[in-house]
Amino acid sequence: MDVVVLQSLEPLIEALTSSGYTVVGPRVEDGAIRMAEISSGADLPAGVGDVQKPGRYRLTSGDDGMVFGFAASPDSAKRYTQPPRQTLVRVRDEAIEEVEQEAPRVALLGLRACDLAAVAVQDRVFAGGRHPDPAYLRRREALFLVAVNCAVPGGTCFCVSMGTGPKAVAGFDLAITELASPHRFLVETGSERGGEIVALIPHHPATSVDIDAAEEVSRTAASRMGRQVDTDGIQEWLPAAHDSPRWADVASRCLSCTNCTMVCPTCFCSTVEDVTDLTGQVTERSERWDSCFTLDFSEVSGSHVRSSGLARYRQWLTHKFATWYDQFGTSGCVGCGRCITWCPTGIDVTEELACIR
Amino acid sequence: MTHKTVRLGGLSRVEGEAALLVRAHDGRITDLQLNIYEPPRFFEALLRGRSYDEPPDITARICGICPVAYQMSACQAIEAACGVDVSGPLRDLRLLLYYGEWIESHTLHVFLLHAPDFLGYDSGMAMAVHHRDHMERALALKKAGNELVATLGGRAIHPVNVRLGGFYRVPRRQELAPLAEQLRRAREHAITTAAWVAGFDFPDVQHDYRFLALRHPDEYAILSGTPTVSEGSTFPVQQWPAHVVEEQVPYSTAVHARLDGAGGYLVGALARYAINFDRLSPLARAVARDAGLEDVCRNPFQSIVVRAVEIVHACDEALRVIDAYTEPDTPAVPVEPVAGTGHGASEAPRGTLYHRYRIDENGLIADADIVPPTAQNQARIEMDLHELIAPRLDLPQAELARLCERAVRNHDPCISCSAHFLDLNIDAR
Amino acid sequence: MHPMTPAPFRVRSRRPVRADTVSLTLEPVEGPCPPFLPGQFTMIYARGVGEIPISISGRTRAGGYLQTIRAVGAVSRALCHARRGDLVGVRGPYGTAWDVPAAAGMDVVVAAGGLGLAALRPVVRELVAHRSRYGRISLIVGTRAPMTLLYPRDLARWSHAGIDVQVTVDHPDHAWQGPVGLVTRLVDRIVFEPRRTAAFVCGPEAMMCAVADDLVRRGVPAARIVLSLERNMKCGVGRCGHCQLGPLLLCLDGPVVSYERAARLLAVKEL
Amino acid sequence: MSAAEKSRPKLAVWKFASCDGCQLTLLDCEDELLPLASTVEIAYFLEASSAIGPGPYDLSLVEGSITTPQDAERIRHVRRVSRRLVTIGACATAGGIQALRDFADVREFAAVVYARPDYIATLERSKPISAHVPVDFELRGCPIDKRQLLEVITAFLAGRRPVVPGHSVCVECKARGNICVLVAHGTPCLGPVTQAGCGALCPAFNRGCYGCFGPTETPNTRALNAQLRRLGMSDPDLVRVYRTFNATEEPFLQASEEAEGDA
Ligand SMILES: Cc1cc2nc3c(=O)[nH]c(=O)nc-3n(C[C@H](O)[C@H](O)[C@H](O)COP(=O)(O)OP(=O)(O)OC[C@H]3O[C@@H](n4cnc5c(N)ncnc54)[C@H](O)[C@@H]3O)c2cc1C
Ligand code: SF4
Ligand code: SF4
Ligand code: SF4
Repeated sequence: MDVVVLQSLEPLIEALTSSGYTVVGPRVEDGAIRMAEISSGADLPAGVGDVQKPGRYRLTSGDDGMVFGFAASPDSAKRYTQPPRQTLVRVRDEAIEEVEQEAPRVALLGLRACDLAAVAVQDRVFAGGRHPDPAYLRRREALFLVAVNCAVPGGTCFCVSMGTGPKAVAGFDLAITELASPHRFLVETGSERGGEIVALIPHHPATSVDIDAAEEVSRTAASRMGRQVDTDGIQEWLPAAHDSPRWADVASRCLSCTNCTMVCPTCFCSTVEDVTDLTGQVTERSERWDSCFTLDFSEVSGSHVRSSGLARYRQWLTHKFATWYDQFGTSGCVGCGRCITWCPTGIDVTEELACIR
Repeated sequence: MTHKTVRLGGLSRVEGEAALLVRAHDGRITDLQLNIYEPPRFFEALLRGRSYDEPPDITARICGICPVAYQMSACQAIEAACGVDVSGPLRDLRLLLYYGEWIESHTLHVFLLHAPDFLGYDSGMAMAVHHRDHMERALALKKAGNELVATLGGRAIHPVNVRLGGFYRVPRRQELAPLAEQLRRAREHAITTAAWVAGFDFPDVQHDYRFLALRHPDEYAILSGTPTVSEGSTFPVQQWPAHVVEEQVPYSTAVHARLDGAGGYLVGALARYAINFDRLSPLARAVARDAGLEDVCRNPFQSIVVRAVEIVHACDEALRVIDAYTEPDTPAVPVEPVAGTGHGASEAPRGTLYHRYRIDENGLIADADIVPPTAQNQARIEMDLHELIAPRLDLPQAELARLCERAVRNHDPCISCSAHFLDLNIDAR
Repeated sequence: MHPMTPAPFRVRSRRPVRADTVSLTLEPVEGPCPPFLPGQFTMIYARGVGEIPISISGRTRAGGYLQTIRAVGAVSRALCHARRGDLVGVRGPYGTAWDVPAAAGMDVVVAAGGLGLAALRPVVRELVAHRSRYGRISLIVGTRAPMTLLYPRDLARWSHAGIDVQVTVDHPDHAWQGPVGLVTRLVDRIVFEPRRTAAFVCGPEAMMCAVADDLVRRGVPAARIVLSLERNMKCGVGRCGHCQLGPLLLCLDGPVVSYERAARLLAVKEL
Repeated sequence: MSAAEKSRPKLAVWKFASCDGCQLTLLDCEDELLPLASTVEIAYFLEASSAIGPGPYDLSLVEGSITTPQDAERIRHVRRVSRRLVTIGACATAGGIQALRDFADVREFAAVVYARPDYIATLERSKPISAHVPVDFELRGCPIDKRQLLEVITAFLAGRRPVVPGHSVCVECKARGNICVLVAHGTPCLGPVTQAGCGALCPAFNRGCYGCFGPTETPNTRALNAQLRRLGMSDPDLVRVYRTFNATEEPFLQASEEAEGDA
């Protein structure tokens, strides 16, 4: 694996752009660091950080000039791997046409190790089983993944517990570690096309000083993890705890609002809807994000299997941390902490799991 | 036959519900009542005790056709009470939003409600069958107006983005670019429309109107201005209550407004046009001339032409605002509650809309007064009808009825402004 | 092809089987009909209305699917109203199957509640086709009323083929001479050697659990009692997440599941 | 009239106490209006047409709440002449803003607004249509959403369940890619207890949802209130925020009463 050092990200962004990628990276918008289209290094959030707590997210500003000095963005790769809505088929008169789904060439700049782990989880869901989704595969193929190794984990992260971070080890085209004094970027190449991009831009090989500094960044990050989960035997004990009194307790605080599932980078549940035009001649079927927190999700024979908020919260947490193994061979949780930060009432899965255990 | 009764139940193509009763005896009108049976919704009462920042959202719900007008009059009244003046780009954005509503509302009236009268159709939809091109133009125009409101306000009806002091979020310059494209086409449509409606066959009627409209030093007043009467008098909006008095008509159910002691004045398109002709954009003025309008128009049937001219003006000015737009630093200036009273008036598509609020020391609304345009016009519409029918009582009943209905629609009465409209028990003899 | 794209099928015939239920035969517009195993289902799409899981009840001579649908909501109603020649979409077959051959040499109990017989029909046909391979075969059927009984002609034929067919109804009419009440009451009336019995059960969840519990009580191993479970399904291919029952994705790991696995899961309220 | 025209389903639009905004939504469907007019016969729509086609109507859209004895009569007539009756907008589904009278003395309300309140014939309460007659479907919103209106009409034409989910605004908020104003800005937002349908408009404009689509299928207002208090809302603020356009919807009513009780 090639390891090089860049003085600035500007040439990288240019190389990606000129190779036909739309570059999507961190950028301050509406009081948060979003993953949005960027056109130059100046769009990156220099000196901006974040404070994340259960149910709370605020930006901070400093003058260290670091452009990746923040933790998980509210946005993950999911919007690109599994768009919120996609039209599947169009039925016109007697013909059922498959709708060609878009696979935009996008370079996601700034994904974290947990995000890469999440992409791998989604790969298993959409491409790994008996019914692989060719559109998913095309979308994935069109994504260029530039990871950034976390320097400052957020207050709600627990990737170390989940074994997914903070250092990106696989699944990226390029992985960046931002280094200070002097400000520079260590870049590891993870794929052939990653190497092709690096070849386009001015760089010099990394020295052992650079590499040690990068190691240190990941080591420090790992030691500053905000939270943790004891995953030992979780696949057994969590489903077995279906009658824990804690479920009622958390249900009293849970809004069934779906935010945790929507921000989760692995949650893949969807529903399918038909839309007809006024003449009834053309029908479109589309798939959109759904959540196990909605009532319709479990509707059978006029009633809802999970009509209580308790059952819906239990389903979510149990699926994410335990039964996901049964279905897909891995945990559904990658420890990014988004569900904790973006839960409006600040429900903390790590705390709930500790109490249930 | 000496007795004649014209009864129009369920006036159509007006926003809201109204009915008209006319009785004549020996060639003289003995009774004429325009009845509005919109059930009262008590806005002024339910506003009491609400927070000072709520009236823009609440009063928008008075009328789904001109919610922006309610939001603007409410904001300005409360800002006045709190000593805040919204100016610069934020005021421009308000104007832009308001132009959107004007385009949308006027287009609705011109094409879907009013034009069918001249061409002999029951509805715009029926008219569309034979005048598809006009209807498509109408829909494009209306859409341009709606999209302007939706882009700035979030949605075309009851926009969510308006707040005291400005907005919750202001658009980026590039968000407005596609609107400008659409508005340029809309402006062409509006010019075509003015020429088209100018060619309609107008009954030869002239009324001796006394007009009331806002007047602004540099603008064809929409968002703000000084109440001005056609004979030349003006008064600051804070003195509105001293000049405009509303009375519940004895033994009737309607509220009639009196201006400086006299009833039956007119607000709306004709009034604005008469008072502010010189403030129309040069293009709009030229279009008015081409359409054969003088500086003052006293034929209510021709109000359709005036509205078309106002659409041209709104498109033209909206483009000017978009062109000059610079993103403000903050989406809103802070407005802290101050105990006191504030007045605000703006030109709703149907005419001057006045709001007054008294805010108490807890920042709650102590009382509210809202004078919508249709309430002000009601007496004048009855006078129009009187003058129109008196010499035509020998027309066949059906024709007379149609004429009456048209005379009411001339004024685009928005009956949903139910702040004041009353329930009527029609004498069903 | 995308796993969510339905293949065009045509309704070849439509036969009302009761007031609210019809049997459709569906044939692909092009090519052969994919093979299916007893217990598998397809996702049937009614244009402009929606798509629902429906068990395959049999194969037509022309190679199409026989599917029996009860109108309970918008999609099923639209399918029940489909006319001969109409176009529908079909995906599948999907899901796990009843392993009928594995019951060779054993007594077999087939228990159906209501529409459950639609899913079990291929099981019984397979048993009948290879009657000699099995021991005693009993088919117990519970239905609301004599009029709502599915496939009466099949039942008669099966009875002739050496199967003990017993039917109970909830609401008898005056002509009804048979038993009244829940299917569970029939479990006591049939003869089988519990330790050497396989059971195939389909019907409302409560009915299945009651029958399975009875069989277990009579000594049938839970691993050999196999149910067909129902959950909301939007995709049938393990990507929509709706059909989860604990660790199971019922469209992939089900709908046919042994009672040994299912009992624990079904015992948890609102799982 | 051709045979095809004769068989077009008949649509009627009725108005009760309201602002006209929801029926205007139909006229605001600029791109769909002409196709709609050729698919259905718009047989009764006073706001748009003088033509009054005879009933019965296949689909009636009813706007507005019932606030007068005459309207209570009239809605029974509308029900009789309508095969399907769909109520549109918060007035029709929940009594609307005018239902704030339910929390006060309507006589006193009348006296505030009118010099001669004795001329006013009004009911004590502003009730949703469903309180007077059976309703086939309720489309929420103040005002309703245009796409949802078209969905309801096309769904009725196609015979499917309208795709009008009862889940929270948050679902649409996240799908749209808004930043959560509650978490990131500390702005009070009713999105978690409000039914989706608007496309999460307010958060898209950096504003908290104010609940104009009424409560979700399973709102946990108690949990949200606890959080809103932490964000600095007072009990009177909470009472007001639930008492706007859907004040008498049971979950919102309870939420406001709970806050009132604590106040
Ligand atoms: C594996 C399997 C096999 C089935 N086999 C048959 C069969 O052979 N014949 C038959 O008539 N029915 C069968 N069903 C049930 C059938 O799928 C539902 O009756 C149907 O989905 C109802 O849809 P609807 O649109 O008509 O009703 P809706 O209007 O959607 O609602 C009617 C009720 O059906 C339930 N429902 C809706 N969607 C689903 C869904 N995707 N899965 C399960 N329940 C749902 C809801 O609870 C709803 O209350 C089977 C279900 C499954 C899971
Ligand atoms: S856990 Fe939090 S984010 Fe998830 S549904 Fe409950 S309240 Fe919403
Ligand atoms: S902004 Fe409001 S609606 Fe959007 S996710 Fe947050 S709480 Fe939900
Ligand atoms: S976000 Fe809430 S208040 Fe705003 S439009 Fe949607 S439902 Fe209405």
